Amino acid sequence: MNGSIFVNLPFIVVAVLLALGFYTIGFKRNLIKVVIGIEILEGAVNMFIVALGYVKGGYAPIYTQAPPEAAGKMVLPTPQALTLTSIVIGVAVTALMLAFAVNIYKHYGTLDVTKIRRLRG
Amino acid sequence: MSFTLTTPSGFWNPLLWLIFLVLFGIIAYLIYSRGNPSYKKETEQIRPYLSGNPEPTKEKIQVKAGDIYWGFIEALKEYYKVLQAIHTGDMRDYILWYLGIGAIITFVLIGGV
Amino acid sequence: MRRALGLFAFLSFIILLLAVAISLRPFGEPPHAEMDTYFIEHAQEEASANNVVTSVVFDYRGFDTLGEATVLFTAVSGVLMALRHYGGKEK
Amino acid sequence: MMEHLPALMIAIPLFGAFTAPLFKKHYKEVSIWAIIITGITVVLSLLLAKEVVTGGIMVYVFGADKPTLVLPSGYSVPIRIMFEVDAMSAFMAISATLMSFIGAIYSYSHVERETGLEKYYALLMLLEVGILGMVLTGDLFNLFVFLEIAGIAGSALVGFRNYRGEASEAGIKYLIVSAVASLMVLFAVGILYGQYGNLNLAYIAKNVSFNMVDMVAFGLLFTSFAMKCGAVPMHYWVPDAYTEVPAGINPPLLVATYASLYALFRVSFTLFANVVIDLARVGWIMSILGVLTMFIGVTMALVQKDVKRLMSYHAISQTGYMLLGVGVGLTVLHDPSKLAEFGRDAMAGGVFHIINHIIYKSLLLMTAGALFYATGTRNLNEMGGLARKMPITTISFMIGAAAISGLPPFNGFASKLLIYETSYRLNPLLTVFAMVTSVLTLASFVKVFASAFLGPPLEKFENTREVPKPMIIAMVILAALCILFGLFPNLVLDKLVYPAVDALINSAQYHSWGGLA
Amino acid sequence: MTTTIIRTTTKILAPLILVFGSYIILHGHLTPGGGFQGGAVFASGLALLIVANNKEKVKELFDKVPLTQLESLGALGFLGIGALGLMGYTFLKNVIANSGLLFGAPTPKGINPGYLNTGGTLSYLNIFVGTKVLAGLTSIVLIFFLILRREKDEW
Repeated sequence: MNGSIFVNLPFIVVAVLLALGFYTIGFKRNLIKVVIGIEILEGAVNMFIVALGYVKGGYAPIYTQAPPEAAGKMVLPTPQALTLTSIVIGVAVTALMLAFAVNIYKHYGTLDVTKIRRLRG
Repeated sequence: MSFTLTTPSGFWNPLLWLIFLVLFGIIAYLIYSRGNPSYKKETEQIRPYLSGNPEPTKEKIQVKAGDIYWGFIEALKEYYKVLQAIHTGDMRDYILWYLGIGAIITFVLIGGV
Repeated sequence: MRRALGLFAFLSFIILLLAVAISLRPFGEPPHAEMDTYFIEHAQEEASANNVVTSVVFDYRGFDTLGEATVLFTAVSGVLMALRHYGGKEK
Repeated sequence: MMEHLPALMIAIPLFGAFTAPLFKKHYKEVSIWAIIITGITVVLSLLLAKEVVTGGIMVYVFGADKPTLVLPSGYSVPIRIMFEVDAMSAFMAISATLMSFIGAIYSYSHVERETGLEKYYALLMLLEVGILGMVLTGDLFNLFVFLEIAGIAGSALVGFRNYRGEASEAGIKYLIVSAVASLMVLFAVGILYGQYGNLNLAYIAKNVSFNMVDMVAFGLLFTSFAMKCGAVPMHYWVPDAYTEVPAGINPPLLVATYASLYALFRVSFTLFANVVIDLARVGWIMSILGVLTMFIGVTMALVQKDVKRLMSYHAISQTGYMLLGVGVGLTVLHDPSKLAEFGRDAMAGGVFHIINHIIYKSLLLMTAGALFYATGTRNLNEMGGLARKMPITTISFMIGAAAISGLPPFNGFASKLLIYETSYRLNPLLTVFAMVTSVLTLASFVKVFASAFLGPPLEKFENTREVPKPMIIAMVILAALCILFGLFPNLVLDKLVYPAVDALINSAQYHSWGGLA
Repeated sequence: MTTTIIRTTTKILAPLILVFGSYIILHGHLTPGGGFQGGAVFASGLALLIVANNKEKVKELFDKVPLTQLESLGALGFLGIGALGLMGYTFLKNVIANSGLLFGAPTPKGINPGYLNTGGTLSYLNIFVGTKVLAGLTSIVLIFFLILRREKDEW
């Protein structure tokens, strides 16, 4: 594993992105920023899965008018399919969270998460 | 099908339990029926005697839910102070607890490598 | 206090993630690709599609896609329900 | 047609959910539609359980030529998504469908004054789909997808009463928690995919090894599912969500929580079962989490004034019993003599407690919903003297309270007895905590009973009447189940619980699907 | 926020975007893309139409479009195509591939220019999912748009 940090650079980037996302969720006060934090997590995980599917020097796994050398040297298709699924799920989650944020703003008059805590104890 | 549930150090049979319940119910009733039958409804006898003071209204004498177990909660005041401090209701704390516990559990798990 | 404890939890979790990222298999060299090789080789005859990703999405893992469509349906229902009118039903 | 049962279990409620929005404003019709669809799924799940208990593990491969064709010819890895239904899955499926059915009946009256009901019922059925998918699936990514369906549908339903700010608050809290948990599940699934190039649960379980990367994946999965099932100290979303959700959704939401518990068991027992080194450590983590959960949950419940919030803290505390029971079993999983002596019974107690708790806690939350329906308040300080006004609700509440406190002959007693006796063999301290928890549970329900039902009739509740028939029917069914399961625990234990426990213990059987050794 | 720039751009771009979305949906089994992506592109075209008009116009425009029914139709279609496989095979089996029906022509092995009449159930699923996604995303955008334009007393 010589120089593995540079070999695994995409994975490191994923870890850093996850860290950014968790930091945003954990230490920002604005509800919209919390939602953005979850989006960053989403992106990080999606990137991780896509990165898993990469094969060195691979081509897109599509046969339509592919260059002749592509056959037998395609990247893994499953991670791309998984990412597609998880992107759509991310969109769904975000839409619902924003809808709740609209409702919360209407009732509480604020988006400060330290004030949105009528339910506690 | 047997109704007996065998547990590691004993057994539990609901039918047996029911028989005993009925049995003890009968015994209890027998004892009860030997009591003093001078109780009469709809008389002065049933009114509580509060040293001659008038009886307060029913609404006032009901113990409110918040006051039940007051002594217990008062005795465990320090414990509850900590618990209340943990239950902030701040949604970011939910995630931070997750991170902390996740780190602890994972460290314990890979501790054996 | 909250911030310090939170940062501690956060940092210990992130250290784990970084450790995983470093000790994961090297990027670009998947060690086991039997499932994906099967997809690439058989997609054209079994699913009759040139696009292997689509064949995975809709055929081999079509059930996930049904779930995914359901998620979107759920979210749309949820958004429409959360933002519906409640004409004067304030309690 | 029998071999298609696992697919129909998903397809029929999905069909119901997809058609529900077409009913538009016909609220009566859509609620009847939901009752019909959930009723059909109850029948299907009973058939499925019969099939599985008599015929062994059932496999259903989506998109293959035959439902049991796991491996393509000449290949040694599974490539398609498959459902793998063993007794444990069937057990959870019965709970899920039964509770959705009860919830649909109860909702018929409980939410009839609200708007947007066609989406409400669609989401109810989608929640059911999410739970069923989670418990039936044999594929890790599929598990994530259904986890998200259950999470999104659940949180949307938590925010159903959008004229209350608290409902939206609880909704977004639940959604954030479930989004983060499922994303971390996806991350862990990604790690496992990167290591083994497959997503099939059984295939990965056969290949998984004891290295750091796998253990981090295990830790992530474990913590995420523990958070989703409300283990202390990650339980904060539970009281928020359970309090604000309409009472008709409480039963399926409870099952959704325990579907995560199921996933936790599945991950610990099946996915990482071959990592023999120190599985006892996982068992101890689970037991300690369980003890913490039950104790902190019950002490928090004791000081609550909101009746549903009090019951939600009890839901947390009862989850502790399940974690403790199954954790004790996991501790001795690789020690056959101890396993036969008390491990298996401990797990039976834990698993039996799942369905018991689902039944009586749904009953209790429904009586709380009935109180809210009749009086318009959930604050215990404002209630009183309702026993005369609502006799059936009162009796149902008494049965539920007796069951949750473990009084014989109700159903909570049998499972708690098993857990006490077996955890005593492992460590007496665990039993002490469990018993103290039980006492405090009884105490706090005496409090609810005294302040809501007993006492002189209050003037402001002069016009309060018993709740409508559908709500009563739902409560009476559950109360009857409480008594039935309490009087004949063997009926359930022999037919459902012990097969489920054996399915969890014999992970080798789960791993050897489709003829692959 | 409807300026002349937005309106003019919309006039030119919206039809193009809609056509492009349909193309992506229909060629999902040949080129990059598919039902979800194409539906999203289509929905973004509709979103452009939404933001370029004022509230009354949008209401008038979308009152006639049965978005909910379209979404249910897409989802039910997916389920129906899946249920086709129950006849003899399993749920979601690709029964139409290589059968000679519409979209049922066999695909030549190896690299080829791509033929539209292939794909089996994939093409049908793409179309249904595309319908569903465009209806779903458009109704999300629409409800947010209407919420933001809602008057205070309308809540």
